[in-house]
Parts: sequence; C-alpha cells; structure tokens
Amino acid sequence: MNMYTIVLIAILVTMVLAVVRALRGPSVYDRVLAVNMFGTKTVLFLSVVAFLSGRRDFLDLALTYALINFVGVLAILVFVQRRFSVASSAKSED
Amino acid sequence: MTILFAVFLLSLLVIIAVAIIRAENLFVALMLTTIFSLLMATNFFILDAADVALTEAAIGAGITTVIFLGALALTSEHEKPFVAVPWLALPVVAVTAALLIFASFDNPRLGDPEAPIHQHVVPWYLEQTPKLVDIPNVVTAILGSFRAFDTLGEVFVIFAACIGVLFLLSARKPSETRCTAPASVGLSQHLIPKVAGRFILPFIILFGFYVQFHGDFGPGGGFQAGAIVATGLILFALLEGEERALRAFPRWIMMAMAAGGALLYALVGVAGIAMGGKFLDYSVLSSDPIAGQHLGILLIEAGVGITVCGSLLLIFHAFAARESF
Amino acid sequence: MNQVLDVLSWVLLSCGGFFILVGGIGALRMPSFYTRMHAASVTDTMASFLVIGGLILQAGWSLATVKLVAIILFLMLTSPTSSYAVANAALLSGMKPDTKFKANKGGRES
Amino acid sequence: MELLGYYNYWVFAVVLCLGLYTVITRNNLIKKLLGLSIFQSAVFLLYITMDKVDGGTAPIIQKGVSDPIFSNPLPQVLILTAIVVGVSTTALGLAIVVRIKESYGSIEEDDILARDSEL
Repeated sequence: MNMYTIVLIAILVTMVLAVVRALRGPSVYDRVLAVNMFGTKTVLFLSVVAFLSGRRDFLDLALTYALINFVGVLAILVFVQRRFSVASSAKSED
Repeated sequence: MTILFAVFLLSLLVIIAVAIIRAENLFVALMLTTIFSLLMATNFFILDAADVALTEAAIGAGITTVIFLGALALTSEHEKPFVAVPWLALPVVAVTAALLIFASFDNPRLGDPEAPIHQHVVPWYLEQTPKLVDIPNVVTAILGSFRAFDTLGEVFVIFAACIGVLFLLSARKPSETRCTAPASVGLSQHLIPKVAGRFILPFIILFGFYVQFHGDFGPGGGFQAGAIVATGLILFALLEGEERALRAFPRWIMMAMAAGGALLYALVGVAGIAMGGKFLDYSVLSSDPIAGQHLGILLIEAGVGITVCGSLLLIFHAFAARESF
Repeated sequence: MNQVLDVLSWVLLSCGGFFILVGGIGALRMPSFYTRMHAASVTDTMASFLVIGGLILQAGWSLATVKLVAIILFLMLTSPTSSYAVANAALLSGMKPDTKFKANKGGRES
Repeated sequence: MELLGYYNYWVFAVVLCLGLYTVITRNNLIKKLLGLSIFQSAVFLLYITMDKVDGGTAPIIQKGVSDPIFSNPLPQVLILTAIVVGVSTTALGLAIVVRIKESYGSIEEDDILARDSEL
C-alpha cells in the first residue's frame, strides 16, 4: 500500500463528507462552506495524484485551483452584500 | 487503483447531478454546480486529459460561478415549487438512459488501445508533431496548427456570443424610473479580502501569462490563459467595485481585445496566403518551416488568449453593470 | 539521508491525512454553522500545509518544489480569506452566532 | 473488473439523461440552463473517456522517455475549446433570461406563457 494512496483515501472520504454537508445544508452558507472545503480538497487531491502518477509537471492544475477557487467565494460575498444593501435601501424608502 | 478512484468520483458526480436538479433554491443549485465542475476536472485529470482539466479548472471554479451569480442578482434565486407529475418526461428519459446504457456495451471498453478512435489520424499526429511542428505538447500542436481552422471557428463563436450578450444587456431598459440602487462598491469595506486579493491578483495575472507561454511545453494555451487572466481582472472588479474597475480597465479596451484577438488570428492565416502558402499554413512565415510553425502558433495562441480574456470580461461587466430593479 | 527524508515525508503525509479527516468529520458533525466553519477552516490550512510539506520533501530540488511552495503560500492566503467571506456573508444575511452554550441538549454532543 | 471499463459510459448516460430531464420538466429558465450545462458536461465526459489508453499518459512529449504511450489528443482538443465556448453560450442564454425577467417579471415558463396568452 503506497503512502500516497492512504492520503488519497483520506482526501476522498473527506470529499464525501463535504458532499454530505453540501447536500444536507441546512443553510445556504453551509453549502458554500462545503464548496470551499471541497475546493481545498481538490487542490490536495490533484497535487497528490500528480505525484502518484509521476507527472509532476501537472501541478499547474492544483496551482490554478489554489489561485482561482476563492474568487467564486468572494463573488458570493459581493452578491449577498449587494442584495442586502438593495433590501435595506428598499426598506428605508417605504 | 486509479480506476477505483475514478469510479468513486464518477459516482459522486451522479449524486451531485441529482442534487442540482432537486435543489429548489437556485443559489444552492449553483453551489452544487461548482462541486460538479471540480469533480469533472478531477475526472478529466485522471483520464489523462491535463489540458482539458486545466480549462475546466480555469472556467468552472471562477467564471461560471461569477456569471451565474450576476444573472441571479438580476432575476430571482427561488424556483417555484415543482408540482406537475412528469408522467411523459420520466419514461422518455428512462428509456433514453436505458438505450444509451444498452448501446454502451458495443463501445470499446475504457482504455482499449485497439479502439477505432486511436487508429485513424491520431497516430499520424503523434508521429508527425515532433517532425513538423516540434513542440512537446501534441494537444497544442493539433489545436494551433493541424486543426487551426477549427480553432478559428471556435474563437469566432466566443466572439459572437460576447456580441450577443452585449446586444441583449447593453440596451437601456424602456420607460421606467430607475430605482437608484446603491452603486456597487465591491468589497472595498472589507479589509481582509481586499489585502489578500490585492496580494494574489498579480500572481493570478502572472500565472495566466505562464500558462499562455508555457502552453507549448505543458498543459496550457490561449483558452486557459485568457480565462485565468479574465478571472484575475474580475477579482479586481469584485474588490474595488464596478466603477473603479471600469475606470482602470475601460470597456473600449475589452472590446478592442475581443475583436483584436480574433482579427490577429485571422490575419496570421491571411499572412500565410500572402507569403505563398495556404490559409493558416505557418510554415511559410519564416525561412525555416519549423520556426514558422513556432511563430504561427505563438501568434494564434496570443490571439485566442486576448479574445477569450476580452470576451469573458465583457460578459461579466455586462451582467454586473446592469442594475437589478 | 534519503531514508530520513522519506520517513519524515511519510509522517507529514499521514498527519495531513489525519487532519483532513478530522476537518471533514468536524464539518459534518458540529452543531451549528459557525462551529462547523471553525472545524473545517482551521484543519484545512493545517492539513494542506502538512500534505504539501510531505510532497515537497519527496520532490527534492526541482520546479515541482517551487510550484508546491507557491500552492502552500496561496492556500495559506486564500483559504482564511474565503472563510472570512463565507462567515461575513452569513452574518450579513442575518445568521446570528449561537453565543449561548447549550449544554447536553439531546445528550448527543457533550 | 471487466465491467468497470464501461462505468464511464453508464455515468455518461445517467448524467446526460438527468440533464435532459431537467430541461424538459423544469419551468424555471435558469434551472433549464443549469440542466443544459449538465447535459453538456456529460458529452464532455464521453469524449474524454474515449481518449484514455491503457498505461498511457497525457500527450505531452517528455525528454528521455523512450517509446511512450500517449492518450488520444484529438478529443482533448475538441473538448478544450468546447468548454470555453460552452460558458460563453451559457452566458448568452443567461442574458436572454435576464431580458425575459425584465419584460415579463418572471423567469418561470408557465407565468411567461400565461402573460403571453393574456395579450
């Protein structure tokens, strides 16, 4: 049993846990949290697989995710903030 | 071992797809779509398609989410509860699935080297790439040189889709007192994302350029690089707000990029004709055919990257600038 | 020397695997949103640090090491930032942290 | 083990039909677009499944590796461009949905049809 495989299995199990959290909710933000977790796990998964398969030049992929993944989460914050401010300004107009 | 991982990830994919369909809140469905895209990228990577996985990574995690969020902000995020029993749709879909699964037994199994797809033109590509084009990444060689005409079409499709979005969303709304929604300030009041984002932004752009120019040697190329650079500039718009982003990087530059990249691509093709070859034949661009190929691929990849970056940015700003009412 | 590095990297990798699992279980089992986020994000940074550290020891001096160091740096920076963003979004939308400590309700988590 | 070689095709079939089902049955236009992108992803999966060769690696020629087995680069080229084209066409669809919302006040298909029949 290769050491990489053990780490991969741990990552995969955690991916399943994150998916369960994403499916169960209960709130929307639990799901966002699960997505964020899943993204980090994907970065780790891809880097370990790059080592397992012996193609280390493919770490670019993990790097892409590490850089880009949080743009989506920041967009969610902007989205929530914008909706919130629209709602509060509509309230103040009433 | 890897095949077991693949089976596992594919099963997760099906579960997530079911969950997307069942989610009644579109925001939740969108979150699940992000997980779906991450899973797709991992599967592509396991199936040896590094370039495709990189594309999915560059598009799926950032840009898709951002564009869908922009559309959700302009519409509504709640789906009406689903009441009608799909008595016709269910059997139709079930029969289609059953037929596809039945037909799958005639397909070559996964990884069969004798499969017809590996027999025709592909061995020729793999053999001739070192001789004719001489770059290590065969995917880039096919994309940029052997099937450059194909790629030209794809670039123009992206350009056309971008023009369509601009047509639909740039028009003023008819007859209405626009409610003065507070101008989007972005995250300028949040210190932590601002500092971290400003730190990471140059690295995203730099990495985009690395992917652009390293595409001949490793996974990467114009499509991925354009998406990554666009994501970086979208991050800037998220951090600083619409107004400042458009002041720093005005719309006319994006339009020039979207049009100029496609134009550059086509001009390289025309240059091939002018110098005595065929359309998109790069061998005549330089006295040495291989150097000509390198030059041609460099130029058209640059064209692809510029167009993709400009188009995606224009699409993002078209959604973000249109205020909801 | 190589043996030592190998053993060290295995230790780091298995610790990383352990922390990954802990974070996953915490995100699943904790009672409220903010506690779940705490479990997930704290172990996330730790676990990725350990796993990538183990891989760096395996990689030796090469381009791969540079990329791995970059991955660690970016994860260390982006992962807390996105935790901040998620928590802030939840707070903005009116989800209040549960400040009262509920002792032994239902007898599940003590 | 033999049957596992077909698992990808089954997943393709199921995911494709899930996407199709969403497009047919759901009234919400954005949900339809999500279904369409699931459908699209299933097709991507089919193409990429076909590129795999046993013992192969991604088609990037490495120095010092003699007689390498490469997976098929052609489907990869097709899908690579299709992903980027897919996101731009989805954006076009979303733009149309936004305009529909602005003139009908709803993105549910039955509401829109009801509004149309009123006219």
